[in-house]
Amino acid sequence: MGTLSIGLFSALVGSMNYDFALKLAEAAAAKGHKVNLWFSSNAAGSPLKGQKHLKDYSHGETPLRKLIEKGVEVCTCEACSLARGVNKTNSIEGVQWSAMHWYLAKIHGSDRVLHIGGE
Amino acid sequence: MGTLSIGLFSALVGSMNYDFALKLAEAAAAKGHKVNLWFSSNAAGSPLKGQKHLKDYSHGETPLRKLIEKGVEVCTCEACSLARGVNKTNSIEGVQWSAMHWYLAKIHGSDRVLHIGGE
Amino acid sequence: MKLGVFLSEYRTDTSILQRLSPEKLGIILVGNGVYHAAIKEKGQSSQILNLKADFYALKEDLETRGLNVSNLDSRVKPVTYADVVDLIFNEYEKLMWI
Amino acid sequence: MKLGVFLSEYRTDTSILQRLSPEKLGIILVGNGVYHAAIKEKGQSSQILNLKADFYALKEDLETRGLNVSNLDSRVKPVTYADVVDLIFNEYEKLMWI
Amino acid sequence: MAEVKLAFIVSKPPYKSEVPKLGATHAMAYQTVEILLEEGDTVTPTLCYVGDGVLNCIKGQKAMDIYGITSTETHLKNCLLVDLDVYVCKEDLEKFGISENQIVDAEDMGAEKKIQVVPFEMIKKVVEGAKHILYF
Amino acid sequence: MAEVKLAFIVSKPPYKSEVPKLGATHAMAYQTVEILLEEGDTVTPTLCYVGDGVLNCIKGQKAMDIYGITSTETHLKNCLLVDLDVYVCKEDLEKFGISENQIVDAEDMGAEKKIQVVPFEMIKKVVEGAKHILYF
Repeated sequence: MGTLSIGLFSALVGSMNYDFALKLAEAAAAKGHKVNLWFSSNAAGSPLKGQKHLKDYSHGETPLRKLIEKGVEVCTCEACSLARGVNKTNSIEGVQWSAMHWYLAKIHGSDRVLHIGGE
Repeated sequence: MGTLSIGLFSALVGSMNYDFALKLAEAAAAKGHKVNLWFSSNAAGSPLKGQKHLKDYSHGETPLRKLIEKGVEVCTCEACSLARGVNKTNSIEGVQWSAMHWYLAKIHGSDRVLHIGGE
Repeated sequence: MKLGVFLSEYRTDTSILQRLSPEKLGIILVGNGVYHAAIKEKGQSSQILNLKADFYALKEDLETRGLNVSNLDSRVKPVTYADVVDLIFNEYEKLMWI
Repeated sequence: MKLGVFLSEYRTDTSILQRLSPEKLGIILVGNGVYHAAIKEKGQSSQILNLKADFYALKEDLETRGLNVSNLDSRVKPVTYADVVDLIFNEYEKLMWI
Repeated sequence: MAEVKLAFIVSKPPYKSEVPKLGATHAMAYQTVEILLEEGDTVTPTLCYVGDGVLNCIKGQKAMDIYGITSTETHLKNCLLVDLDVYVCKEDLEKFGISENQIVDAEDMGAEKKIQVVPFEMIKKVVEGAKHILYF
Repeated sequence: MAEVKLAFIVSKPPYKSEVPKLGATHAMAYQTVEILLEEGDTVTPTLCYVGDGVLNCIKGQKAMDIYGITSTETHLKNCLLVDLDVYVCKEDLEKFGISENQIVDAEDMGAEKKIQVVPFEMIKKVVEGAKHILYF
């Protein structure tokens, strides 16, 4: 089994890159791979908790919590989140907070890296 | 003097469409025009309060509060905001909450409409 | 129809402008749209400038990118945010952001 | 170099792929990238399909758009998310999302 | 008492951006706008699909089954149900080889209204006749 | 003990997307990554500007004066100050008619390192020699 690090830079709603990344993480974890997920750029707005699940919009909170339960490590870029008004107190529990070096360190230990650019 | 309605669909940070819209609203208001500002799509994540002003990122909260003080009407698409975890309790005071018909009603009374699409 | 168009991208499909062919067309280059006014490729100016239109480029967005008025194609007039407000209210009836 | 490329846009600059010309190239069409596999323009298939590469299209993203496997160009193989995981780990060493 | 006509022009393909979906949902809001307007005032949007935007109109979209998200098809059906005029550009459909029977309809929901396949010239008239343009 | 080489490829022009800026700031983070790695492990990014991405490298950017935002130029200078290898594609610069003296440098901050103008062939070698690619 291998390790996959996904860097996600797209917003929760819009391009559906976010939906893609979560589904890919789920599929990789289901096959026994270790998955790391890094949020930067507009994805760093997505750890905000209390997202209302409306069918017209992509939804992140529920699948993200499930991925974390399954052992996927999720970390957000602290500065990117703070600039958007998301902080440790209003964010989804279990999401890690760190600087960009977290992503580089995870990449160091990864067999594969899928860096998904944003808007 | 006229009325300008701006529809803004871009995220707070990223394309700088947000910075553009706020500066244009400021310039129009300074000339005595009435300005309405509608947030939908990723702009609907931007009324979240407590944005940390870091120099590396576009900042919305301070200029938005100033525009509201100057009489610019700002309204966010309720469903679009709720889906992103932004609600009436964690959002910037003075931002109105309504459905998409708010924008159409403002357009009805406008001399000019600049509809700025998003990502 | 007097149409004022905001072009904020460098690479984007602008064919709708030819298709609409308004009697009066103004193109206001903002954001990365300013590259159309100030950058050549293989010595050629942007095709956009061949449209029958009045061209404006937002000075603030030129300077943000390390460009300035001296780089401007002669067909393009530099404007400020305040000028853009006047263009909106005085020169064009309808606006489009593409 | 064994390079797996995710193409998620229908209109985007893909010239980097020709410039890198890896020994082994796989193009995994996801998001709006699937239109390259299932839509023709003026009867012509997407130029992307002329690259020397193995092509895959994410079935889930085809179906989301009202397309399905019967629309696929014969050069393109439908894949699921689970298949994509295997492509990532077994077929390619480096990945790029363009 | 005034009617304001609006041209909603959708030029982007679906799902890779939220914008084309929001073209439909914002147009639909014309239905409830009267609560915010003076007696007799109305807003009349015409929703037009051009360029790559015509790809929004392909029927059979499985976005709900696969991603749990309301499909653009469903939004379009809702537009027809509230009696919006929805136009799709004939020339652009032909360019993509999309036939009329591949286009979304809302017959199953009992709508009489259909998406109308029209030449671009007609969409140009909509733009010319509108007070404002919303380009998605 | 292992060095992992990374190819950071920036292909988008500045400011219309946050992505090109984040290419520089993520590359810069190599400087502090050792606190999270085992003794002797290192990450070595090479930051390469290609295509429209070369427009990031034009000097004299007034983003701070005008928009109150750190310019991409400043981020690039910081990359040079922390001794990152920064390459810009010669062919693409030439296509845009951008000369070497229009390119960002960090001489005023005392950096010896310069952005290196290199043929695409060199950037291809960076990609081939890297374990992973990050395309911005």
